[in-house]
Amino acid sequence: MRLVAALIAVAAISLLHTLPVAIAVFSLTAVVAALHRPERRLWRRLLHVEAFILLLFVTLPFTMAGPTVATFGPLHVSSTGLWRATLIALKVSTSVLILLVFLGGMEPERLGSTLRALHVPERLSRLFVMTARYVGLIRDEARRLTETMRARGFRPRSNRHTWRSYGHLLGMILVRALERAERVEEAMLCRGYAGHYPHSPLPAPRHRDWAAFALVSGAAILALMVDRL
Amino acid sequence: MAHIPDGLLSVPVLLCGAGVAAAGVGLGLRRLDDRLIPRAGILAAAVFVGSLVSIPVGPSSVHVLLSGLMGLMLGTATFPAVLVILLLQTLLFGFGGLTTLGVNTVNIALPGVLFALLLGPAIRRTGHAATRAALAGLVGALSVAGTGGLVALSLAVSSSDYTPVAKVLMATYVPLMIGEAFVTATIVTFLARVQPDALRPATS
Amino acid sequence: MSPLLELADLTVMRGGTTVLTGVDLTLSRGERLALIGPNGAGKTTLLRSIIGLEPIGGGRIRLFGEDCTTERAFRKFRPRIGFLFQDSDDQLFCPTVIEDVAFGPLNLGLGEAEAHRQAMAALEGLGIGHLAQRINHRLSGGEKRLVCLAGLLAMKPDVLMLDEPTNGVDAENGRRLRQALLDYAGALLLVSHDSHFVAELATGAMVVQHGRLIPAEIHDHAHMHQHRHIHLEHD
Amino acid sequence: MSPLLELADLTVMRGGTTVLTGVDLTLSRGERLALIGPNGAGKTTLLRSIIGLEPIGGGRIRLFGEDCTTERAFRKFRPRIGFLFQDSDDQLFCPTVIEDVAFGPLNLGLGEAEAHRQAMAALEGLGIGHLAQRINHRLSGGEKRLVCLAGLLAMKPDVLMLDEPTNGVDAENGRRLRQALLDYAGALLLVSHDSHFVAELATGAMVVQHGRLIPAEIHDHAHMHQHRHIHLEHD
Ligand SMILES: Nc1ncnc2c1ncn2[C@@H]1O[C@H](COP(=O)(O)OP(=O)(O)OP(=O)(O)O)[C@@H](O)[C@H]1O
Ligand SMILES: Nc1ncnc2c1ncn2[C@@H]1O[C@H](COP(=O)(O)OP(=O)(O)OP(=O)(O)O)[C@@H](O)[C@H]1O
Ligand SMILES: [Mg+2]
Ligand SMILES: [Mg+2]
Repeated sequence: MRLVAALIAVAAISLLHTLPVAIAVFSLTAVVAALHRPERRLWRRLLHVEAFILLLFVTLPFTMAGPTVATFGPLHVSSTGLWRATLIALKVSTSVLILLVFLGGMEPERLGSTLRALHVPERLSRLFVMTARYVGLIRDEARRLTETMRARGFRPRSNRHTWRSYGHLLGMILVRALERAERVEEAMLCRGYAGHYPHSPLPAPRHRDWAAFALVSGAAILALMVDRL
Repeated sequence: MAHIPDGLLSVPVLLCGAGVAAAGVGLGLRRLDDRLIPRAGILAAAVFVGSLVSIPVGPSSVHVLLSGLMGLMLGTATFPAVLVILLLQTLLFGFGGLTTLGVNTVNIALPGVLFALLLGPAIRRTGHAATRAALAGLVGALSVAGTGGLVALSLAVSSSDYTPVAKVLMATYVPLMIGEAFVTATIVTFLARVQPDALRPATS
Repeated sequence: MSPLLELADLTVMRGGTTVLTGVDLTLSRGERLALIGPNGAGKTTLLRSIIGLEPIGGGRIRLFGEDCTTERAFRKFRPRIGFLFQDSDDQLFCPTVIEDVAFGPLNLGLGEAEAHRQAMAALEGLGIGHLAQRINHRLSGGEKRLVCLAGLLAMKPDVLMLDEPTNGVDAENGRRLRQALLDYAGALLLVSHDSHFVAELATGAMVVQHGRLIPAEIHDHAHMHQHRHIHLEHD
Repeated sequence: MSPLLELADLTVMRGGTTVLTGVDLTLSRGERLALIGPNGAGKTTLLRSIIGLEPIGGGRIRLFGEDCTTERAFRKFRPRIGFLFQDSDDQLFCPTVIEDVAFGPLNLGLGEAEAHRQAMAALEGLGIGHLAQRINHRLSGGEKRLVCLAGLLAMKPDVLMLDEPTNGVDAENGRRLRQALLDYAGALLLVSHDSHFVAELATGAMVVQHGRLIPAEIHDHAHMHQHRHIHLEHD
């Protein structure tokens, strides 16, 4: 449900062409985000994505043809370039915010039935459920492995001992994953698994969810329409 | 920076990416029979975790992509595995995007699958540890280079304005290639010593 | 009534090498047989071979009175044999507790509602109904062990094979586990290094050692014992 | 001489919630202190917080007489504290046993040859020199436990913190483990559900329960005991 709403919103936003609308949408999303989960973590993630945009900002204004607004030596800053870069930055940031607000609080472990409800192919949704189930576990294992390395005096540097140790670490994570895969399959066999996965039903969306869905998709489509006028 | 966020690419590129990704995922799924799903899923989880470890290279640090390694271990099932990994990354961290899911899947999975198909047989056949490591390193480096190329291409095709950005982006892939080559080589060496079966693709 | 489980002159293999030879064993309803022996002796391997998870090197395996030689034959009987793996994390493959426990009943062809009812009953039987909606990998070690067991009991198996069920389990959870096993009416095959647990539960024991399975006896006797006890200071 | 380890009014956190409050504890050379308590009480979390692997919510940690608040401070002392993780597989990440045991000494800045010599000495001290060239993940559970411990001892730590060292370990390996710990001259902090192991080894005990650390006493007393023993039939 939230997944579909987010997809519609994000798709609409990536089609936006005019700066004012983009600014409006970004401000709206930012406010919603701030109200929703004013967490430091969220903003940090946003910063991470901004690295990409920074690259755009550094290059686009100088390379796009258009009226010059400033000159640094041989380089000309074009207003079209600046305009474009700002638009893109806003679009990207808005999308990221939407994703974080909508999906950030979701536990992937509980997402399997959603995918089935969306008619994602059976095998793909099962692959997803399996991966989601074991990501948490393997992450914890990996964290503890790196902690042991630290506890035994390991300090990452740029040398052979470091790289070999990391190679071992990653190799061990994979080997254990493989062994686990084998035993998990056996455990499934032991409990009557015959290649066909039994399902549990999806809890029906509540009225609130429908309302939120309509609101978000409506707003996204409205923004798109205003944009094209 | 292999993950292109939402809002950057043009519609034709997005659709084209989604199309190729769907074909790849379909192919991968067809050859992934029911009994192999746990293996592919748990391996995907392990690769996901592996790509979170940051490894120092010179003054900076890199996160490995492990797409070449996945190609070696999963064959065409790499496509659905990468798709699932990307979806999880989006859900858990907000990396990448939803509309770009298809493009990103192709950018990451395709080079891994191709180079593993090309060099995999030699890697499995050789009894010589140094040769194996060198070939594995090559698969890792080429896969990352391929991904870099595809990312740049997706940007450049979307809009000619992005072409210079794409060029700069290619440059940032050089340390990534070095790190990836070294790590893929050590992991393959490790697997060959400890669990040689692991290097055979899961699709039967 | 024929035994539920019968091994005759079995040769047990692991990773291409022979681990045990000449294994004879029978298990009937109501029996609780313990397999004990040193690390690496082959206890886990033996349990796995009984349900066809390891290739055997010779001899005969009869389950429920039928000779089993093919994967198809084993597959028919596996749902009637509940096997607790040495590592809980290998066994809890569904995201949440209730999904995991309902997995078996669903595979038996029960409807959604009935499977869930049976799963809840199994959880409540072990006193852990409150864990139903929890996410598996955030449980503590002892809780995981009990959830695994609930997943087996929900299938109402005729035989339980448990590989070190008390590992990492505290005294209180251990008591609950023991009680659940004493209440269980089928046949039990138990691997454990916990000699006190074995002594209180088992009706018979076999020792796995030097590639052989040797019958052992359990004796009751009272004797003077120099004992150290731990007391809370504020008790 | 000041204690090797000193906790004062410590608040211990895990995953954002408070697990223990008001923890006071000191440990001096030659002490062997046991931490006992139910599953999920916070024993593992407490050990982890002592070497700075979990953020604390308040209070003081002093290691070797120095207050530790920053990662840098903890990092300085970690090589002097050997920490055995609850799960051996979390601790063994090198392909072979000898590489793993030599990992710590290499980090201490020793050369290849000297590190390997020290690793072999540690393995032989535990009676498992023959495992040196084996591949870690094909060891049996008990062997893994001993290899982990060898990896710690190779660094000659002043303090050992062991989280359930006897899990999955057989009687014979358990005896060897106990002897190695009795021979160890530093200070020992031990978490275990194995009350017999604790009773034989510990010089003192604390109970972790309901978010508190409560001092406990160990008493010796002799009493009549109804006992069941397992005998090999052919003994
Ligand atoms: N994956 C493996 N590949 C090859 N050999 C193995 C593997 N796992 C175990 N072995 C070997 O098989 C033998 C029997 O192991 P098994 O796990 O059955 O012992 P166990 O009696 O269950 O021991 P524990 O009490 O430690 O659980 C051991 O010698 C062991 O080294
Ligand atoms: N990864 C985690 N995230 C959040 N909470 C956790 C996590 N792991 C454990 N906990 C919680 O922290 C508390 C203390 O756990 P801890 O592992 O310290 O218990 P313990 O005393 O070592 O138990 P055991 O005897 O089972 O090993 C428990 O309530 C547990 O549910
Ligand atoms: Mg075993
Ligand atoms: Mg613990």
